[in-house]
Amino acid sequence: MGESLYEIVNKPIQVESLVSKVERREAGAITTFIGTVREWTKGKRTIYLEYQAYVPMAVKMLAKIGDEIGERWPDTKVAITHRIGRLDISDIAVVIAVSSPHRKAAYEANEYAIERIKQIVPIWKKEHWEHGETWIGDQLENTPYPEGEPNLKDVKI
Amino acid sequence: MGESLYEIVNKPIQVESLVSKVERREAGAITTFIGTVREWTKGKRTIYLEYQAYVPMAVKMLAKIGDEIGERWPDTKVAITHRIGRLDISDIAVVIAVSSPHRKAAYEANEYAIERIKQIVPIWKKEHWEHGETWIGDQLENTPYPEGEPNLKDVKI
Amino acid sequence: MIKVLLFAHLQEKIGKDQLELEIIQSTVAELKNKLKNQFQLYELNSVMTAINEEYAMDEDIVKSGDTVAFIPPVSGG
Amino acid sequence: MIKVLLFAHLQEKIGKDQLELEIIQSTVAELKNKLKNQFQLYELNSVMTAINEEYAMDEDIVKSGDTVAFIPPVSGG
Repeated sequence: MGESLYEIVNKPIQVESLVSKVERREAGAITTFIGTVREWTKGKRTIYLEYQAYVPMAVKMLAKIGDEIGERWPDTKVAITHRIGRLDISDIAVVIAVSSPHRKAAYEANEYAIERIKQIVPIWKKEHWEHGETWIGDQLENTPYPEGEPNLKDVKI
Repeated sequence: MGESLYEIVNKPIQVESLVSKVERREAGAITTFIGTVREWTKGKRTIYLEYQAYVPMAVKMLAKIGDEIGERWPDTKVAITHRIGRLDISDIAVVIAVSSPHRKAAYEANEYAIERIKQIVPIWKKEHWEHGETWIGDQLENTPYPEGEPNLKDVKI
Repeated sequence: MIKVLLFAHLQEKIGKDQLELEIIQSTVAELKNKLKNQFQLYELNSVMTAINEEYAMDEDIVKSGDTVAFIPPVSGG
Repeated sequence: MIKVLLFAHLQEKIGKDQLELEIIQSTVAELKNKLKNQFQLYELNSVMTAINEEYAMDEDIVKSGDTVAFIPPVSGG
């Protein structure tokens, strides 16, 4: 009761707490996705990351993703928590948990959630490399907008 | 060190412990599948379940699934624990954790693991319904062998 | 001597989780037939067999000292 | 007055995480142009815009009391 399914936090995320948010007596399958800070990306070494969010809008967009999932996979329940602030190697940045009576929907909805997070949730990652730092998304490190422009069809569903 | 990636246990399974078995500095994605005891199956109510296993062979088959995954998705690491004995509604029966540098493989390998568990790992489930009990697999409750016969091609890869 | 392991409904029907058979050598098929006749265990028609924890075929040979397990359709997960 | 929120490299370039502009009404495009000129903030060509926490288009109208956020390519997850 009262616990929120969609959260932006600045403390470590407990996987079990996300799992318990989606547990239901009618659900036989729960999938989780755990995004962690990777040390090596294409031969470059990360020392630590900083995540920044437009918090109220990010929470709203996470809830929107949950709504989209509810329409596509009606029997699922979703919880998503994203951490912001400084994260070290192997720290958990995001956890997505999906429960469903059957496993296929739990996998599909979970993968859909992470794809959508990378499209519409206003969260930014700053990589602190061995030599220098970069806000990911504005550099060649990443090309979230393949056409070079933000894509309104992704956000206006 | 010394911790086993493939286990059959008769006590509650901790999701976090499976996650920590597969965590690696080069892995940015971890997926878990958590199979829980569902109360309702096609309108019939389950009171509790009993799982039985041919333990040494089940562990061997879990390891075989891990080997198959290592061949198909070379950069992944897998851990699987299945619980046996009496399980109540919402108890966790199985946890599969897969880590990978990239998320696609983590989802695919995880789903592959649960499909293979249902084909080759010698574990049996007895449903205790409101009225009566059944070993699943020998009744119409389930048809694991669609052709009415065990399928040797599934086990002899 | 061959050790035979029984699980799930097979175990309940026989009332034991293992049998010991004084057999020197046999095929899996012959062994199944013997048990089908002895215990009316017709369920053996639709189970797989493992010899020493590896899946085996009806033509495979079981020898004294081996452990044979009959594997009903599995339902883990 | 319109409140403008800045994130990531936009915030670092301007040295502030928000601005307050004495504007009664404007389109998103006009607002972007104004800021591009005032701060040499050419990065605004490749960011999305949100008005009151909802994504908006260049033609959409911003009015006094609204909060506008410029959303650089996101990189969460």
